[in-house]
Amino acid sequence: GCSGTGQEEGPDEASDLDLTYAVVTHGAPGDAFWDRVKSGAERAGKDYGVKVEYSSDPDPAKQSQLIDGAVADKVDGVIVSMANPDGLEQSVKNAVAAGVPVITINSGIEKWQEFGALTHIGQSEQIAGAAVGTRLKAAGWKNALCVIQEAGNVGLEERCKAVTSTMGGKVTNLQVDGTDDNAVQATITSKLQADKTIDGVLTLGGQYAIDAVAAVEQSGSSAKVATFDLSQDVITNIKSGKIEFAVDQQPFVQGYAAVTALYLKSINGNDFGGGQPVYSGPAFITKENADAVGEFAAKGTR
Amino acid sequence: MTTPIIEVTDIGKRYGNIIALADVTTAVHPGEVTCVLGDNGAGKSTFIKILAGAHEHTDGRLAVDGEERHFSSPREALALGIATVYQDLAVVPLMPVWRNFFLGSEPTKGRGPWKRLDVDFMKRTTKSELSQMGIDLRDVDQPIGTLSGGERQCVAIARAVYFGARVLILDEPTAALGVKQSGVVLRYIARARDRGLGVVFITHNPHHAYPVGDRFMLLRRGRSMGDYPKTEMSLHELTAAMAGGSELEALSHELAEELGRDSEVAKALESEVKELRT
Amino acid sequence: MTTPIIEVTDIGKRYGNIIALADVTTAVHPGEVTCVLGDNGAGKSTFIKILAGAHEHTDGRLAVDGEERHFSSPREALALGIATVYQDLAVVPLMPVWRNFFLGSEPTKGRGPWKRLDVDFMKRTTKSELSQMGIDLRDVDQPIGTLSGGERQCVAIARAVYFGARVLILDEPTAALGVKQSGVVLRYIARARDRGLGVVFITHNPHHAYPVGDRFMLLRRGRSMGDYPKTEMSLHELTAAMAGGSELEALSHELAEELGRDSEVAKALESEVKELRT
Amino acid sequence: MATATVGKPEQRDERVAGNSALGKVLKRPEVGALIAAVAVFVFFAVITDTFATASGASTWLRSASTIGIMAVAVALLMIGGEFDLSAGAMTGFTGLAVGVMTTQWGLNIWAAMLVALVLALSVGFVNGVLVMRTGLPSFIVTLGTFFVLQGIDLALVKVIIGQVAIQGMTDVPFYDQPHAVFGSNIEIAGGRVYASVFWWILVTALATWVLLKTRVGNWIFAVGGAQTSARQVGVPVARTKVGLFMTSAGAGWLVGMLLLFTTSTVQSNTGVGQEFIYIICAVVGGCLLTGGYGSAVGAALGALIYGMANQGIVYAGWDNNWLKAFLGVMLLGAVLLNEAVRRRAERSR
Amino acid sequence: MATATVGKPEQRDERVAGNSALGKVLKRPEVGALIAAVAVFVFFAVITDTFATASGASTWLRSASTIGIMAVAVALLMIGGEFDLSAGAMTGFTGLAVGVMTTQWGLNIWAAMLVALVLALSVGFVNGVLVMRTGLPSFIVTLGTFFVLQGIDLALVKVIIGQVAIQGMTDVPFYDQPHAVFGSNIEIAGGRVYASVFWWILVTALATWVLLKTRVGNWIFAVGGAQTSARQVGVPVARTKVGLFMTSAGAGWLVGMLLLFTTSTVQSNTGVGQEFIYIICAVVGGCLLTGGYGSAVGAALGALIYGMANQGIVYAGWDNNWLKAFLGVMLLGAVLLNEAVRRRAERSR
Ligand SMILES: Nc1ncnc2c1ncn2[C@@H]1O[C@H](COP(=O)(O)OP(=O)(O)OP(=O)(O)O)[C@@H](O)[C@H]1O
Ligand SMILES: Nc1ncnc2c1ncn2[C@@H]1O[C@H](COP(=O)(O)OP(=O)(O)OP(=O)(O)O)[C@@H](O)[C@H]1O
Ligand SMILES: [Mg+2]
Ligand SMILES: [Mg+2]
Repeated sequence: GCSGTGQEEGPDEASDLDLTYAVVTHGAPGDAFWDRVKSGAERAGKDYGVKVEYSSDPDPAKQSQLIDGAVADKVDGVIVSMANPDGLEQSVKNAVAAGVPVITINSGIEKWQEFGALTHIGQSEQIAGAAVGTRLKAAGWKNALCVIQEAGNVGLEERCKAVTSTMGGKVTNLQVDGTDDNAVQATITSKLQADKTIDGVLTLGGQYAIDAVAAVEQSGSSAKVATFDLSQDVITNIKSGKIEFAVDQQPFVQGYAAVTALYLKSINGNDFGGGQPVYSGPAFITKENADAVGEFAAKGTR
Repeated sequence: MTTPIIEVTDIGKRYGNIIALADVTTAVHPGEVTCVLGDNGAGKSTFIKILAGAHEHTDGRLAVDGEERHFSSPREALALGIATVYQDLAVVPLMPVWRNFFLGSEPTKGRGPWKRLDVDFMKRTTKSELSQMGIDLRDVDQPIGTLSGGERQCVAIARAVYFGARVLILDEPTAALGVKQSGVVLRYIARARDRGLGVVFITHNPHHAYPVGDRFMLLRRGRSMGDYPKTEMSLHELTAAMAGGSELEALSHELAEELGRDSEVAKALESEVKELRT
Repeated sequence: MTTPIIEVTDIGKRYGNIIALADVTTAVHPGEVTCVLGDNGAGKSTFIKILAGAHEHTDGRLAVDGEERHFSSPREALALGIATVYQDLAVVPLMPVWRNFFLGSEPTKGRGPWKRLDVDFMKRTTKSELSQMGIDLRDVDQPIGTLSGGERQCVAIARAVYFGARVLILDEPTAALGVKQSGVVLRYIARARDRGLGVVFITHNPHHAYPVGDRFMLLRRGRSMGDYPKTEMSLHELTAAMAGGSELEALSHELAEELGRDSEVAKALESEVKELRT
Repeated sequence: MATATVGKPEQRDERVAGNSALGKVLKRPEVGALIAAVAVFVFFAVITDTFATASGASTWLRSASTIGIMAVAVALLMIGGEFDLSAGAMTGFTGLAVGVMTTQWGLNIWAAMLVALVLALSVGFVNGVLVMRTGLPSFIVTLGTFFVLQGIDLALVKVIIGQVAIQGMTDVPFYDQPHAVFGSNIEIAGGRVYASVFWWILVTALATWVLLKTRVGNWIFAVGGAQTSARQVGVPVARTKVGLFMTSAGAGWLVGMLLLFTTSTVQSNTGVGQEFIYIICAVVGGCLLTGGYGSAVGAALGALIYGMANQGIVYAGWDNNWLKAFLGVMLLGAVLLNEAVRRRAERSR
Repeated sequence: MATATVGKPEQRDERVAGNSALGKVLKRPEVGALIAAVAVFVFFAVITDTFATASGASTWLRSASTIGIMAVAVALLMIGGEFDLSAGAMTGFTGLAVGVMTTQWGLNIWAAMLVALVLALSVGFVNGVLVMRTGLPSFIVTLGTFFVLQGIDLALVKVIIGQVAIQGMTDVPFYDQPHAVFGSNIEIAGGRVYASVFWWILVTALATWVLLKTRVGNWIFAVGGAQTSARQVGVPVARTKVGLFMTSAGAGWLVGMLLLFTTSTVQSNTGVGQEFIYIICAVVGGCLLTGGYGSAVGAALGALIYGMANQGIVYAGWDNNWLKAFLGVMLLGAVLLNEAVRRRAERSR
């Protein structure tokens, strides 16, 4: 319509639209990675003046219920991570059928199109793992440990599998109890003592990299440490050379960009990505670029 | 004499290294009341628990109708018509009175998938069986744990009498009962005997034991001191045997002084002391 | 007369909508044995649980040494020197006998952080107190749950007698006891009275109640039927009162026929029937 | 005297003050839970828009239903005095078993389900026999089974299918037959009601009937309330308890099928950690942890409260990080209300 | 007759068959656990090279120690007839509290630790008072506390420090003072022994002393074994139980400090899910779930078995996906052995 202020006609102000987006992931509560996705989404919500409701459950049945719930709640868009696409198929399709735009993030790059999502933003476990494997191969790792902090987690299993596929050498999965750092250190130490040929420890969360560094020291092993995800202590350790590198999957981007995509759809009908998936990472943090991201890691957004 | 329903030979029971019962030989005959007498801790309850199938015996043999048995559960004994009132009553405190009454032998009605408890019958029967014993319950739906000690004991007795087909075993059934309720229990015992049941009756009260007992078995420190028919025993001898032991003179004297001569207990002790002197 | 230690006025107890006790007024005097008599379920245990602080009363008032009290736990009553033997004995089955004996009032030795249980003394005392009652335990380290019913009762009694400072409350203490052990308990009661303690004694056995009792309180269906000094009551009247109620003639007759005249129960019932006729 | 009223039962007993029918109803173990459930419902119905709509209800009913079925089975077991920590892993185990047998080995879907049922019942049987034979606490025995099942779910499944989740279930021949029975939904008043909800109601009704109206029910209360006493009066204790373990394993199978055919997938960690939620629901619904007391309806209501609170918090849009804290406060509130109602009932005249 | 032996206690009782001292020792609740622990040790010492070396032992001792401290505290509570499901979350809560107060608010490290202790004890106190006042099962009350603590650990910490784990702890002034007490290690025979191991031994010894040699210990057994009876003979039931809840909260604080100063970090989910491991260790060590029976040494041994099995499986190099299955079989084996020993003891002459 016309406006007396003479401003150009553009997208409606979000506050007039009163938009609400639901983010439903498969992250466990308190998981550092998903915590950053959440931060990204919420930050975008604040920036655009829309409401973002985050919920999560690692169980696909529960996750699909959360999606159904969001659709029942008549939200204006849903962001879903699809670690187990079969489990969410019905719910995602129902949401699309109900006219709710859906964006998939993180995992589910194989199925988003088929289910009718707008786009997929992220970097699947598959891609991230494969990239790390390649890099470890270049670094000369022959016999690595892949430390899984949550038994039976689909995403973590995928990641280790992808690393194995590209690293070439031997990769052994090691289950640890992620809620007890003391036990994590002890278990990694045991493994390093038991198998002296292990030359690298890959952890799947920043927290556990610190444990791995301590374990390497205790066991007297010469194994290297690398990790997924960042934290302030990880940066410190990278700088001091105790950690080779960290893979920043840029989870913040996944959350932020997904909300952005929905926002654009709401206000302007844009199709973010133009029918193609959008990659959010990975970025490798080493001694060289550690300083640049240190500040953000300390804030918990990288 | 009739063939015994239950026969035990050199039976014994150990709990770990504790010998609670050893070398007991006796028999339960139909139409006869066997009283088991003995001091506290003599092994009476242990003995009847073996008969009832609640504990397996560790030594000796047990035969029912001439066939050797090793009861592994009271259910087997019950199936042979042996019903028991345990000293600790064997009730489930949180369950209503009527459910406790029929526990393990619930009457049902309907057939196939509609087979269900005959709740009406159960409640009615419980109420009437108890009021026949002089217990007037407020509500058979009360959890049995909220009944008074005597009321609870009456439920256990009424239940055993109701289900006892061939043998009735009663472990101190009158302990917590009033005078009238005790009378009813004694009458039940006499009636059961007359109907041809074998009865095993444990009590510390010679005035309860003597009138109904046909044979008296004496236990002392886990061993049998013999099996006496009523003809060989007077009430006096019985009382003395129950008080048992030696060194009673002092106690008897003291009691007589402190309580006066009219105390039953003092009298019993006195009579025994006399007997021991002769 | 001496001032009473405990005085209750119109006291009552309800469990939900069940009235277990109502309008009872009486007093416990030092150097006096009050016997509480009544049928099963009359409210005797409820009454003494109020005195012992185990249940709070819902109506009326309770005063100790003239001061009104509302015991919220038995600990308060114990602190005033009121020790109780409960009908269900209040023992912890899994704990050894000696720990049960001293539970709640454990003697210690050493000081400061070295203050510890005087285990030797506890074991010795338990063993000797019990053997004074005629119970010869194999091992005071046995869990009390593995003792026989009478042995367990003796532990509870010995404990109360040991700790009872001013008032001793006994709820059917002789129920599971042998003749000799009963004698010991009666002697304990007489001695406690002579030492100036107030005693409340519940029993269903008139031969136990009459010799030691100074006053008799009768409960019927939760209400007090009055408080009689011994001078106003004969053993016969007492027995009749305990058997209580009406419609007893038939039972008395039956019993006499079935059991013979020598039965104590039959006699008691008979005498009551006679009394009711006159 | 007592005999005075014999033969005149209609006469009013002066030892009873009042005797309102209401008081009697309020004493049932599940009434407190019912009132708590209503309170939770009203709370979320007021503060959110969607909660009380048909589509909102459809969501929380669905999430309550599978938990509810297990809670009822676990409640029976708890009334019988035992625990089953393998109940949660069992739901994943049966689902995975059917998934592996059909997608990998090409077994007929109904046959696969039957095999899975037999497997589940055998595990329940082994649990029960181990508990009764060894005299070990069921907490430990079923913990062992739980760990073993969890290992199988993870390691064996990974060995066979190379990943930790069943995929491609919908392509299995005859998939839609069991799907219709276990996974379909019908529209009622604008909300979808899933098959699992009907199963839940069915299981609850059946369990209530067994508990209150059959001999077995009597035995369950007895073995949980006082095992020695029950044995002494002739209750077949071992058979009752083994049966209960098999019941909870059977319920695990049912829920496994419901999960598999509703979402068309299960994964290795499905159900892990849920075993305590079942116990919690049963306790919220009035079951005693020590056995001998409780009700099936109560457990079902406990699951309803849990499901409503869980989903209601999401509808309310509260910060997800506080989810657990809200849930804790909510559960505590529900149980307190429950308890208050029961106490009031006991004091009522 | 009974009186026959009065005054001659030295005379041999003919009602007792044999009376070996060995039989008496074997009856203690912890002996079975001890034998099971030895069996597990020997098993792994034989099949792996590293397990029985000083450095190997250092590892499993360390992982057993923090679990062991909590298991002992939880065992006391279980003997007293109650559960504390908030015990695990408490370890994270106290660690996070100290971390936040020092790294964010710059509080003196010792002061922060004191504040955290006071907080922990208050939570324990509230747990205890709620349980005693409302008559609710502690399982539910502490579950509520657990959820609330978990929420605080996650949401509040996130709000304050913007992330979910404490960072930069080592830069806090005077860090090395508490680090020396809680986080340091000394080398013994070539293996590092951590401070937590000494704390573990200390706590176990103290708990054993309290249980067996003090009045409070007597009361703990009594309130767990038969609460009504204990009350009737004058045991201060409420005070005893509240004290036990505070003890387990205090132990949570201790373990929180050990974790914080050994690993120099704690995260939001630290300790979540561990509460059941503590209970499991206590039960493996011979505690009854129904209360009234158990020992502190047993619980410590239970933790040792758990720790050894957990690390031993890693040393053995078995497929890690089977970890849980192995653990289950191992635990079951240990408990079965434990039970067999106890039965043998009871039958022994
Ligand atoms: N917790 C309770 N809830 C409901 N009713 C109760 C409770 N405790 C006792 N009663 C009822 O109160 C009445 C009095 O019980 P009490 O134990 O005082 O009787 P008593 O005189 O000691 O009987 P007995 O001689 O059999 O021991 C009984 O009818 C009993 O059913
Ligand atoms: N489970 C058990 N473990 C160890 N000892 C036991 C066990 N059960 C009973 N005893 C012991 O066996 C002996 C006999 O007990 P029993 O109960 O048979 O005695 P009783 O003759 O019935 O005595 P009362 O007249 O007191 O009931 C007692 O000394 C008791 O301590
Ligand atoms: Mg006995
Ligand atoms: Mg009584």
